[in-house]
Amino acid sequence: MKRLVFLDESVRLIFHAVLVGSIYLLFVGHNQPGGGFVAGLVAGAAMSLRYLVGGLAEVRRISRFQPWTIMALGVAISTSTALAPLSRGHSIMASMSTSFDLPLLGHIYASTTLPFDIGVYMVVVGLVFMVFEAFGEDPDAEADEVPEADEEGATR
Amino acid sequence: MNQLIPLPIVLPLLAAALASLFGRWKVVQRIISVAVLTATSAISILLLVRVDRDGPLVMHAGDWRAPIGITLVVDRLSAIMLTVASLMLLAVLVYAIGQPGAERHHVGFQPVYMILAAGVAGSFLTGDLFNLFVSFEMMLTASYVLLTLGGRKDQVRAGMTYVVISLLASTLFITALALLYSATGTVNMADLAAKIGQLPLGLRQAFAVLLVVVFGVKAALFPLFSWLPDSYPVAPGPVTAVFAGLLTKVGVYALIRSQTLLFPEGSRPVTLLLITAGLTMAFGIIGAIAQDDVKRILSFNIVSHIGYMVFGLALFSVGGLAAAIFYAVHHIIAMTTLFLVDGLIEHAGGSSRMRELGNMVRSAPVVALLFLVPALGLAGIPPFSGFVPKLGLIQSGFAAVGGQGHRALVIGVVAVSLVVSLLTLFSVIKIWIGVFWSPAFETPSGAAHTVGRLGGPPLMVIPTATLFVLGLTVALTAGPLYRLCERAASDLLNPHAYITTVLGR
Amino acid sequence: MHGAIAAVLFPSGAHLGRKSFIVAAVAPLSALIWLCIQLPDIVEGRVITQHLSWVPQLGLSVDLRLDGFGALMMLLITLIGVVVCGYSAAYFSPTSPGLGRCAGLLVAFAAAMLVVVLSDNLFLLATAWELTSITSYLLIGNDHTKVKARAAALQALLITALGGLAMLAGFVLIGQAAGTYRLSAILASPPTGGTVSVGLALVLIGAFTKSAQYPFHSWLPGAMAAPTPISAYLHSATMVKAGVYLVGRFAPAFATVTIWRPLVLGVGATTMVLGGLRAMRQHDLKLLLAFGTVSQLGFLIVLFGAGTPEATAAGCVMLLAHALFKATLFMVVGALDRRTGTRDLRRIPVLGREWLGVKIAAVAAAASMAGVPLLLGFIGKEAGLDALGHAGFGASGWVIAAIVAGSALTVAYSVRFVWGMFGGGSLVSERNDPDRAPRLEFLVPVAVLAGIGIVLGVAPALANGLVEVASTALDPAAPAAHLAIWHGANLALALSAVALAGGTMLFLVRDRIEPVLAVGGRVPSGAAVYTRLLRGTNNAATVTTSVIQNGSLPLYAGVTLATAAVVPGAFLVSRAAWPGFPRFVEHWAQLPVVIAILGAAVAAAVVRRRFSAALFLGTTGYAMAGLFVVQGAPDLALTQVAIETLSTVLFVLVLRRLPDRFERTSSNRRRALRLVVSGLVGVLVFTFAIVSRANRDAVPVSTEMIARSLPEAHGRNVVNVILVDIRGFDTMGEITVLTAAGIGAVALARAGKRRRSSREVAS
Amino acid sequence: MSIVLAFAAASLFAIGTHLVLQRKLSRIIIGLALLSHGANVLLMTSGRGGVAPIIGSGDVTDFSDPLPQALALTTIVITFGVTALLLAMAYRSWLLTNDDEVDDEVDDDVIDSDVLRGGWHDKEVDDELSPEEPGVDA
Repeated sequence: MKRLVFLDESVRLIFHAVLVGSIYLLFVGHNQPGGGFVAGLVAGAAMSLRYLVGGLAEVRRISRFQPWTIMALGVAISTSTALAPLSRGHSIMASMSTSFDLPLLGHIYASTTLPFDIGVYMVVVGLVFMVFEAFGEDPDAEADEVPEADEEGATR
Repeated sequence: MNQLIPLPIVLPLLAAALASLFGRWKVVQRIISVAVLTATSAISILLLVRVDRDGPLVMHAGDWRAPIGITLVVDRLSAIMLTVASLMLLAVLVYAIGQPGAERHHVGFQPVYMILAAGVAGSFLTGDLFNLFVSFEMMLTASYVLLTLGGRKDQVRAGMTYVVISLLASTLFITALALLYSATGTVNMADLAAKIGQLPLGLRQAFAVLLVVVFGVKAALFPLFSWLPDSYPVAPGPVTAVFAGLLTKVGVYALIRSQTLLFPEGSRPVTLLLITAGLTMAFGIIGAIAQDDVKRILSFNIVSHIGYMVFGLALFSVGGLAAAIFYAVHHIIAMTTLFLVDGLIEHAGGSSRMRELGNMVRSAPVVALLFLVPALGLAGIPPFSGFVPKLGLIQSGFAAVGGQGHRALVIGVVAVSLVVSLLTLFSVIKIWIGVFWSPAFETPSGAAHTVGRLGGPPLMVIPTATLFVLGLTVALTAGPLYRLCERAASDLLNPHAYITTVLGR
Repeated sequence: MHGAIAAVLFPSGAHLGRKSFIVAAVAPLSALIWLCIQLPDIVEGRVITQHLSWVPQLGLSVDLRLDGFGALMMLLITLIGVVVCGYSAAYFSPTSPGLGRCAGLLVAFAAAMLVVVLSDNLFLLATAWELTSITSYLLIGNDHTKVKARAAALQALLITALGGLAMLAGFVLIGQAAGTYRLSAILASPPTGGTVSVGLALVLIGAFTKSAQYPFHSWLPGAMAAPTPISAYLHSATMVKAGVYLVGRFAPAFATVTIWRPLVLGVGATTMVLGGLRAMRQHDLKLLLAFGTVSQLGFLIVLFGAGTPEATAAGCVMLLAHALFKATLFMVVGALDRRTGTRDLRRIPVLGREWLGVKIAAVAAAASMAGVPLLLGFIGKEAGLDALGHAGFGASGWVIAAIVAGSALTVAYSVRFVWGMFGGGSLVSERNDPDRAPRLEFLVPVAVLAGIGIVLGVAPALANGLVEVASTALDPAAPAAHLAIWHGANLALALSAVALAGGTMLFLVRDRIEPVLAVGGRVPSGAAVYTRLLRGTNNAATVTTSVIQNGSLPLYAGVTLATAAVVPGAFLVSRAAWPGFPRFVEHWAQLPVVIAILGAAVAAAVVRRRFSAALFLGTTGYAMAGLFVVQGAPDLALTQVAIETLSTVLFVLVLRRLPDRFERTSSNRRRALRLVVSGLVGVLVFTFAIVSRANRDAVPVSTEMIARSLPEAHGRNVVNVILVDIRGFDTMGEITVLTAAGIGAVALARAGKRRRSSREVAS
Repeated sequence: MSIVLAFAAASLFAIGTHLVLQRKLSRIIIGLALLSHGANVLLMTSGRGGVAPIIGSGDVTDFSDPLPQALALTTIVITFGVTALLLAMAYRSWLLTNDDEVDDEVDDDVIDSDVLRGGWHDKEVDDELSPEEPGVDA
């Protein structure tokens, strides 16, 4: 398929913008509409844009990691965050937090809910990746036993 | 001690994450999974001992006290179920590792299996109705995946039935939750128990019935069971064993828990449960008789025997509930063992269809023994494990006849249960004849393996034999176990301790 | 008691070929020796008990109690057990497979049988009872490659298991009425009432099935498919006596219950006559004996069931006699079969001198069976007739008549047996072959049992003590036994004479009265019912299952949804009060949004192109997001939009593979049904929603969540605080659901494509 | 709760049911999605509607009920995951059969006429189930 370079580039531009937006949503989630799910899904929606222009190969170009790695890491982060308080004699999932002052940013409040939400975000992003892995293959390419896309996926 | 409560849920989840991270190293995956399930088994035994001594234990997730947050509660019933479930999961995992098949060919097997384990544990431990939904979904989604691992045509076809019906049940569950929240403003079970009591009687009854239907699909009650015998047999062997042993029992657990905890006496649908129990027994066994395939016969037997547990529940007496709980324990062990034996049969004979098998009492005598005893136990033949709860049910049934109401119905159900246990005997003996005694009529469709003295690879035979011994132990130590079940049952009928521990009043 | 327990351990060690039977014999032998040591005590009336708790809450415990009657039964079980084990070692050919299994099962059976007769707990008795059924099943099917053996085994199992279950239910009823499940306690103070009658009837069904009483007798002849030693042991001497044993135990306590005597005596007498008739027409000696057993069991049931002390005492004698002579005869037939290759009485060759010992034993045993004086069988029968003659209940005349008729038949078939054995019916007069002489191993067991029978017959006083203690154990009023050959000329003696003479007559004129004898085979029996019932069950199961389990997903889904709508709906409509309608709308914006949602939903449902349906579904989703905005749920709206976008893309990805249009496939009836179910579901949801909302008066827990969100969780967005903190546990579960779904989706999409990619799935 | 919302939920349930009872998996999936929308509308109506529950954005007493929202969010996401899985099945089914019709036969091998004889061949049924009664015609 011949790509229109300019379309390609603009989609990537939009993609990155949306990605930044999604990370913003992730971080403000505690106080405004947003949060891990929403942010992850928005990132996923952005990925579907990339898919539309370049198919599975284009989606695979987004990340160096395998989708299941992202997902598994997400689950690992969230569950570890959940487990951590147990070792301190708290209940599972108990949020542990500290607040401190940084010179430039002012008063910072940090709590374990954030890594938990990051885990959620990663899982959702990973899921979207996997969905494209599952359904995204070109029907024509799939007829051949060794499609190029796969080679590419494997080397990445 | 309370710190242990969430571990049976969270540890497998962590293991699932690690297992998929270490997907390239099969050995690491296996070590992690076996270690985690061993740990959860140990934890659940500890919890059982502790809870039996000191009463229910709770943990409020995130330190948000009930009814705000999600509460995890261990009482005797959940500890019993959790213990049995953990042991089964562990045994089947070892078996799966020993068997050439799904576990070896799919890197995804281990993580998904761990998620299943977490879902099962979550269902037993949670004290929150919505969290129960989430746990169900963990368990079910994992089961969808395990069922279709391999992607064969029959698997996909059966998977569709299974997934669609389960999704319908899940939607019904959400509907019930929405309606309950609508009426009470809470989803915490202990809190619901208090608030449902203030609703008008008719609405309470309608809720009780709605929940019977919701959990009835999972537990495979008449007429909601048809999905089960169609879908279970297509899964890879060990997976079917877990499904058969555990998944329906989680439904039964939810039925018992919801009907005893949430609904005060008088609003429980006793008549409906009795009728359902009788019909489930009857139709399940009728289905079993009509089959030619070992797995299908056993699958229908699952359905049939759920009826016994529901009968025990429907009596709402200590005796009835204790028998139901004991029956569940026995049934989990016996069914899992039998499906593992079926795996051995398939391994040795290349098929699970009776006319392609035969004369295995000669070729694999160990397998024959491993089959016969749990099978007789399933049919409630004394002194094997199924007899004790059956006797308990008959006794409680007749005792209930002396009480008020439902006389004819209870007598009818007892009669049905007796006839059904005869037919159960017939159905398992049919397997015995078809697989072990009579010569094969056709050549098996799959490849048969040569088996040694044990009748299969050691890693397959040893877990099976362990469960076999466990079943015998349950029968031998039925006295103390039954007393434990009675204590659990009287907790259920008198949920005051549960509610006050959860709500902290 | 340890003998019983030790016996169980033997199957494990027994894989020594024929020798395994010798090993096996150790178990009953040790029990026998133990019994002999205890016997003096027991004769003095001491009772040995042992108690082991099992499930006390259910009244289930291991209570063993050895009293006089138990000792009599135990003596039979162990004595004949030892003899049969010895005999088996000769009977089986060294090469036949599964000998160890067979020996092990035999010992296991002996143990179970001992527990039956020693049990003082109803449920323990039921347990051992079922175990004898199971071991019997496995032994009948010993030759499992033969379909007839399998069928016979199945029949025996199902019929006796049916009885066992009935008995179990009966035990529960009786025990609950009595307040204890201890047999001795129940018998000491028998409960009364309607429940007890029902319970007794159920228990009797158990006894009748086990003791092969009409109409449940058909399994016993079938059980002859078992090897002959097994038949000798299980199916004549011991297991079939379990029912007799039970009747004997219960009769003294319950004989006065209205249903007891008509049932027991009627069934017993019928069985005795019919069994005798059938025995007359058998050519297979083993079957002849089997029907003879059926007949004799009927007699025993009558004797024990009468419930009078004298009859009980007579029963004890008869029980002993029968076990001795029937086991002997079976072993004789077994020896004949092994050495001559046939047991058809028309084919048995004239036997030579080497057979003399066997012949003597056989004649003695058969004569005992026929009730010839000077033998134990005579004494038993005599005593029985005498007892029934003096019994003070109605209709005893009929019973006596039936017994005399039955006895005459017994005489006739005994004569026929002997006649056949001596080659009387032989069509081929084969030459005697020295190779076919019976070996000593055959002779010894046969001789032992026959010898005991003869000795006791000549000197019945030897058995006095045992019989007396046995009968008084059952019924304290039982008379002191004074077994003697000559009781003086009385009615009983006359009847015995009539029976003997009549029997001989019957034998002589057997060909002429053939049609009369044939009646026995024509009386409708349980066998036909059994077969019809079993096949009927099989067919009914098949038809039912093919209807309700036809694999149709729409059917399953329809049943599920219809149940969900109708059952709770019925409760709701009939029991709950209608609270009245709420406001029409809460917010003006709800109306257009709902119209958009429903419009898109209807469109998604009716369009014929898959692609359009997917797009309309997406529209519904976006409209849902609109609803969420209106309801004040921005997080939800955002999520919904993102998910809907993804889902639509997903749908399109999948749908591009599928044909563009749906074909119309369903019939009008189906569509109507669908509409009905949908309507019901809709109505239920509508009603339920309104009723449940109207009944809320509690403050929702979320009020507190809002209050605590900022101070405790440091978050302003309450929904997000709930998701990641308050109910974070849900969220953790949820992401694992996603993980599983992701793994599954990829595994499915890639399944079976390439090895490499399947490895890739989660690597 | 208003009549309109209750009606919306009920209608979504009815339409969804109608679709679920059909044979094409695509329709079934759409039906399930509509059922899930219906359940979500019910969840929304189970709590109070109002202003977005973000502290500082309005009067606390006007807030919409946040708990059902959180629950609905969880359900939506779970349903999405499971739907993806179901779609994968449809896709797989298409690969294997070139259709997404959910036909009635479960397994060609199992529901054939042999099952109609209870797993035993005709001859076998006769043999296994009917022991000859020995001696009837001897």
